[in-house]
Amino acid sequence: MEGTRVLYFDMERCVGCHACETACKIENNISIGPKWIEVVQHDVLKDDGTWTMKFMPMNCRHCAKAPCIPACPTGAIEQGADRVVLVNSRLCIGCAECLQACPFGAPQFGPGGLMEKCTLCAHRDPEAPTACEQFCPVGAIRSGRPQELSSQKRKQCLFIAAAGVTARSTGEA
Amino acid sequence: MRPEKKERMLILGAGAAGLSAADAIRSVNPDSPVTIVSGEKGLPYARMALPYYISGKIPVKGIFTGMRRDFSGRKIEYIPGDPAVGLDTHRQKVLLRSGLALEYGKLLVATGSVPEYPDMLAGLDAPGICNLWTLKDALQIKRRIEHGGAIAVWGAGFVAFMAAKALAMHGRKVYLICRANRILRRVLDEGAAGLMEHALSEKGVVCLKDTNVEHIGVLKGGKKHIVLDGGRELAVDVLIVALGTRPNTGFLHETPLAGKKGLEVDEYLGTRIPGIYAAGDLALVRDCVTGERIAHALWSAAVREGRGAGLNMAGDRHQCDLSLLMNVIDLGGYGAVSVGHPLLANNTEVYQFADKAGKAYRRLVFQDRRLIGAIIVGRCTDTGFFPALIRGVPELTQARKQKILRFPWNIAPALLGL
Amino acid sequence: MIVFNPDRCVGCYACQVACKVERGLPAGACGITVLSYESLDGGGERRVHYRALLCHHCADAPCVRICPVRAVTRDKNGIISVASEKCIGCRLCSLSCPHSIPSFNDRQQMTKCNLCIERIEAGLKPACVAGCPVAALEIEAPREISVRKRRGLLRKRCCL
Amino acid sequence: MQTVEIWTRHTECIIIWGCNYSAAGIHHLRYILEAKERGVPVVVVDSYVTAVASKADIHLQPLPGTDTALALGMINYLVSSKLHDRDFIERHTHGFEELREAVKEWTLKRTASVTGVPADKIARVAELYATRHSMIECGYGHQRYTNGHQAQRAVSCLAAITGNVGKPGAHCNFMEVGAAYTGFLNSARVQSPANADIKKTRLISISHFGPALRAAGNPPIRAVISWRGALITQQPDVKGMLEAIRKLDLFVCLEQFMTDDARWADIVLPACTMFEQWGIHPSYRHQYLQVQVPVIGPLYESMPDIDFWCELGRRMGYKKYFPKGKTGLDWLKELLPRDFDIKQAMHPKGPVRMPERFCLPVPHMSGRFSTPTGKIELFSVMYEERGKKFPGEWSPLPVYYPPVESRAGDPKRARKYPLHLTSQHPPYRTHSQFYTIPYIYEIDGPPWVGMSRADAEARGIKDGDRVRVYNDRGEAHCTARVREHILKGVVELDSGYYVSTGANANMLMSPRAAGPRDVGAGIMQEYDFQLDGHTIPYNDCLVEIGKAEEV
Repeated sequence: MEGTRVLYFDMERCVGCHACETACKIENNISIGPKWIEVVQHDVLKDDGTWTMKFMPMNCRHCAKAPCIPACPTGAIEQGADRVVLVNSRLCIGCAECLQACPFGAPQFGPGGLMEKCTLCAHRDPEAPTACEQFCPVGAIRSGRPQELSSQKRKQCLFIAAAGVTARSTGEA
Repeated sequence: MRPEKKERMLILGAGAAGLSAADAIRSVNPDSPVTIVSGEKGLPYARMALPYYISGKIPVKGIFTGMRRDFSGRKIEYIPGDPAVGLDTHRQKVLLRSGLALEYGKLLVATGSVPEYPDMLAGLDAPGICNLWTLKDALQIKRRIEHGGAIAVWGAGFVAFMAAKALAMHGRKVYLICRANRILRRVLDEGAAGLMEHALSEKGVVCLKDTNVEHIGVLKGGKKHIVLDGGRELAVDVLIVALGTRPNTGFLHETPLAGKKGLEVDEYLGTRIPGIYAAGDLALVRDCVTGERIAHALWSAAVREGRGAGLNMAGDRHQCDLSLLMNVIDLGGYGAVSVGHPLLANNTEVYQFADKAGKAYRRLVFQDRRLIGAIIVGRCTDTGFFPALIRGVPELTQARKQKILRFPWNIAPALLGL
Repeated sequence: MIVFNPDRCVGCYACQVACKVERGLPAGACGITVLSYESLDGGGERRVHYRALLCHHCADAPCVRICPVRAVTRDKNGIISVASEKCIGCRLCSLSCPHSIPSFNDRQQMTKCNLCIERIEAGLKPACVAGCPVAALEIEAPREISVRKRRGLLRKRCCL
Repeated sequence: MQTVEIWTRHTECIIIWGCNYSAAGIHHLRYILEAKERGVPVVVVDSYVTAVASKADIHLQPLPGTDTALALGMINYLVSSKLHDRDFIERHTHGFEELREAVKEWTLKRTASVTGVPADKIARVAELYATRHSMIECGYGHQRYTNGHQAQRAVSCLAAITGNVGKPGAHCNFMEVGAAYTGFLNSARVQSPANADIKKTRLISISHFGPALRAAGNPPIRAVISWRGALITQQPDVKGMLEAIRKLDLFVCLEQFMTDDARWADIVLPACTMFEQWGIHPSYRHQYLQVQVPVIGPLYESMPDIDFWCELGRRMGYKKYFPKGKTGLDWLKELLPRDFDIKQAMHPKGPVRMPERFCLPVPHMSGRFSTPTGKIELFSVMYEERGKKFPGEWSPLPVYYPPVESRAGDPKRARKYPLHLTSQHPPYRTHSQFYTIPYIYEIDGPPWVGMSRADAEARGIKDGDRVRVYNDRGEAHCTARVREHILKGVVELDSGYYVSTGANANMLMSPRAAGPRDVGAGIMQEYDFQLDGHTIPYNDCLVEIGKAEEV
C-alpha cells in the first residue's frame, strides 16, 4: 500500500500527558466513559534494577483484516476502500462481541451501550491531521507515508494504524 | 436536519410497527409531540398473542403491549377507537372517524392489515363464525369454547395453524380445513409440513387437506353445520375463518398513496409524498432475497420497519427497507422455523437432512453462493443464526458452507469461526 | 458481561451444570451453551475447540425489541431478563437473537442467562463463572475489558 | 535563559534537574526528544520516576532534598579528576579555591551514601556533563526544600567549573521568566504615576499569609481580594490561613468556579474567562509571548478583571488614573514598549519572540556578570554582605545540610512520621485549575497518593485502598496508588486538590519559608528577590500513612 498515509505512535516519545484523549473527546464530542484513544502506562524494571515507566496511546488500529468485522453479529462494522473501520450505530445492538474479538480493546461503549470507536477523524479533510495528531505536544502521534519513516523509527513504532487516506484522496485523481 | 420541536409525529396504528416507531422517535428525540391513533378500542395489544390467550397460556392482560402510563410518562398522545378515514396530503391532516382532524408534520401509516373474507358464502355472519384477528374475536372464541366443543379452522396459514394449535392444546377437537395439499404451504415444504401435520394430529387436530367449504348452516342449538367439497359434513361450535390478510389501506383511496397491494416506499421507508412514511404489514418493502417489493405481514418485519421509519421520521437517515421472511411455529416444544425463501426453485441448490428417528428435518437452499432459505423442524437451538446468515452476516464463504453442510444440525460452530 | 476465554476452556461443561443447578433449569434449557468443534491444525493434528454461547445482555437487545408481550426486559443495571409468566413461547426472540441464545423450558417459556442477579447482589460471581474450574469465564464490564487489553498490549510490548 | 531552538541545535548533553516537563512545560519536550533522537544523552535528576525521567538515558534518583550533596559530589569528582575548565574558571569565576576546599569532603562514596545514588552513576554523569557542550535545565523540584537555595547554587557552580555557561547550547537554565518579561512588560510605568497619592505598600509573604495578617499592625489588614489565584488551596498551613481569613472583615474572590477561595469568600464576583478579555501570555523557559484576544464579549454579569480593578480605583477616588472606557488592549499598549508591534503578537498564527534587547538568545555570552566581582561568584560576596544585614542562612559557599523536615534533618520526628512527602505539580491540571473539568477528572480520577510497594505492604495497604495521609498539622484522605517505581520512604501527593476534597497536600505542610533570608512573621522589608529567595518548602514534609477507617 505505497502512498497510504498511516498514523503511527512513538512509544519513545509519548510522555502520558493524555492530550490526545482530551483532543479526541472534544473533537468527536464523546461523553465521559468511552475513550476512543487512551494513554496507558506501565512500570518497567530496567537492567540496572531501577524502575521506569512506559506510555502508549492506544486507539483503533483499523486492521487490514479486522477481527471485529466478522465478530459483529449484525454486520454493523464495515471497512471502506480506505481501510478505515467504521461502525454503523443503527445496526449495532451493543453486544460487545467486537470488544471480545479485538486484541487492542478498541471498541468503546457510550452511555447508550452502543459501540463507538476511533474513526480516524473521518469527518475531517482526508489530508488533515487527526485531532490526536494535531494536539500531541511531543510529536508521539504522527502521520505520514511509511517510506518516509526511517527504519529506526519503524522499529520503534510497532503500532501503526492504517489511516488509509489514499483511497479518499486519490480516488478522484 | 432534526425536525422542528413543534412538529407533530402522527402514527396511524398501534401495532408492532406503530409502537416501535414511537419508541425509536423517543430514543433520538425526547421532545417532539408524538401521537398514536388506533382503530381499535382500548389499549394496544399484540395480535400475535391472541392464540396464546385463547389457549389459556396467558391471561388477557398479558397481551397488552402498552399501558397508559407508558404513554403519558413519555409524553406520547394515544387516541384509541378512532380509525383514520381520510388523509389530506396538502393540508397535512388526517381525518378520524369521530370527525377529529389531526395535523401532522410527519406521518407514519402503520395501519397493518385486515383479514380476507371469502366473498361467496352465505351464513358467514352467524354467531360463532369469526376470524381470529382482533381481541373481540378472541374474547368471543374464548367464551364459546369455554365448555368444550369442536372447532373448525378454515385456512391453513400461519394464523390458522396458531389457532388450531392453541385450541388443540386447550383440549378441544379441532378440524383444520386446508385448501392445499399441505398446511403452511407458503413457508414449509412437503417434508416439513408432513412432520408438523403429524405432530398436530398427535395433539388432536384433524387436518383435512385438499378441501374447501361449500356451505355453512346453523343447526339447532347454535352448532354450525359445515359442508365440505368432498361431501363430508362437520358440526362444530365455532368456525374460525383464517384465509389470509390484505393491507389495510382503505382510507387512502382518494390519495396518491392508494394501492391494493400496499404502500410503495423507498429505502428509508418514505412514501412518494415527502413526510409520509409507511411500515408494517402494508409497506411494500424489498425482500432481501428476491429483491421484489412485497408486503410482509410479519411481526418481526413490523418491529424492524417501525423502528427504521421512526428513526427516519426523527431526522436520521437509516436505510431499512430490506425485509426477510421468517416464521416460527411451535407445537409444545416441537418447533418449525422457516426463514427466507426455502421454496424458491430457480437455480437453487437444495440440501435436505432428516434424522434417523424421523423427528427432525432441515432444508437449506442456496443460490449463487448465498443461503436464501432454510426450513428447520425439531432441534431448533441454532435458529437465530439463520436470519443473519441469509442477510449476509457473516458472509457465507465456501469453507463456511462446507462446514454447514458437514455439520448441518448445529451451524453455530461454523459461523463462530471455530 | 461474562467474557469467555477460548484458550482456557477445556470443554468440561461445568458452567452448564452450575447454571442449571443454580437456576433449577430442566433439560434443554440453559443460560450458557458450550459448543465444541474439531479442526485440523497446521501439523495435521486434530484439535478440539470450544466456544461458549452466552447472553451478551446487549444494550439495544433485539429480543427486548421484538418480544410481542414485553416479557423480555432490560433492567436499570442493563441485565436482560425474562418474566416467564408473561412469555407466550412464540420464539421470536430466539430467531431475532444473532447468537440464538434464548432457550425454552418444558413449559415453552423462554429462559436465558440473567447474570445470576441474586448472586451478584450477594457479592458473588455468577454460577457459571464461579463453577468454571479453569477460569475460562470472567465477569467484566466492557470498560474493564478495554483497559485490560490495552494495558496488556503495552506490557507485552515492554517485555520485548 | 536560552531559547529552546538554540539548545536543541547545539547542545551535546542535557541534564534536567528537578523538573518534570511532562507536567510543567510539555511544549519543551518536543525539543528535548528531538535532541535525544539526534543522539544527545539526556540525564534526569529527580526523586520521582516522572514521565520525563522515563525518557532519560540516565536517571539519577537522589533521596528528597539531597540534590546539593549530589552537585557538590559531582564538583569534587570533576575537580579531582581534573575535568574542570581551568581556563574558564580563571577568567570568569571568583572563589574557586575556596570551593575546591569546601567540596573535598564530598567523595563519591559519601555522596552516594547521602543521596542514595550509586557512585558509578554519579561519576558517569559528571564525566558526560564535563566533557561535552552541556546544558542543565533546572526546575523547582530541588528548590522546594529549606536547603533549596544551596542546591541551586551548587548546581550553578557545577555549570561554572565546567565552563558550561554563556555558550550557545551550554548553559544552566533556571526557571526564569521574570527578568526578561518584567523588563518587557514595564508595569513600573503605571505603578507610580507622577504626583499620585499612593500610600507606601508593604510586601506580605503569601506563604506566611496567616502570621503576616496577625503581625500587620499599622495599619491592620482588614480586607483581602483573592484574584487569579488560590490562596487557600495553594499555600502551606491551611489551618493558619483559614484562621486569618476568618478574622478579616471582608474576603472577596473573583472566580468562575466554586474553588476553595470562592467557598470561603464573603463576596464572589463573577470573573471573565480568558475567552472574554484581553491578556498577555509569557511562559517559563522560553522567550515567546502571545497577546490573548477576547473571542466573545463578557457573559452575564461578569466583567474583565481590568475593568473590575479600574472601577475599584475610580470608586476609591482615583478617577484620573483609571479612565472609563480604557480597555484591556489599551492597558497592554501602555505597558508594552512603544516600538513593539502588538499586532504581530495578536496574530492567530501564534506566539512571537520578545525583542532581543529584553532577552538575549544566549545570555552571559559577553562573560560579564552583574555581581560585585563581575564574575560568577562560586564564593558569593553578595551573600556574605547580605548575611551581615539580615538573619538567615547565608553561607557564601554552597553547603549541604539536610532539609529541616526530613529523615536526616529531624530523626526524632521521622520516627513518628517516617515517610517523606513531596508534592509535585499535577500532570493533568495547572495546580488547582481544571479540577472541575469532567474530561480531566476522568483521566486523573479521585485524589490519589502514590507510594512504594514496600511502604504499602508494611502498612497493609493495597493499591486502590482509601488511605489517610497525616502528621501533627493535618491530614489528607485519598486513594492509594501502589507503584513499583516510587522510591521507598517517599510519598507522592499532587498539589492542587481543593481543600474541600479533603486531599489537599498543604494541610500537611509547615508554614516555614525556604531560602537564605529569615523573614520572621512574613512582612518583608527591603526585599530583594534575586537574593532573599523566600519560597515555600513544599517538599519538606514528613508524614505517615494509614488505612482510612471505613465510613
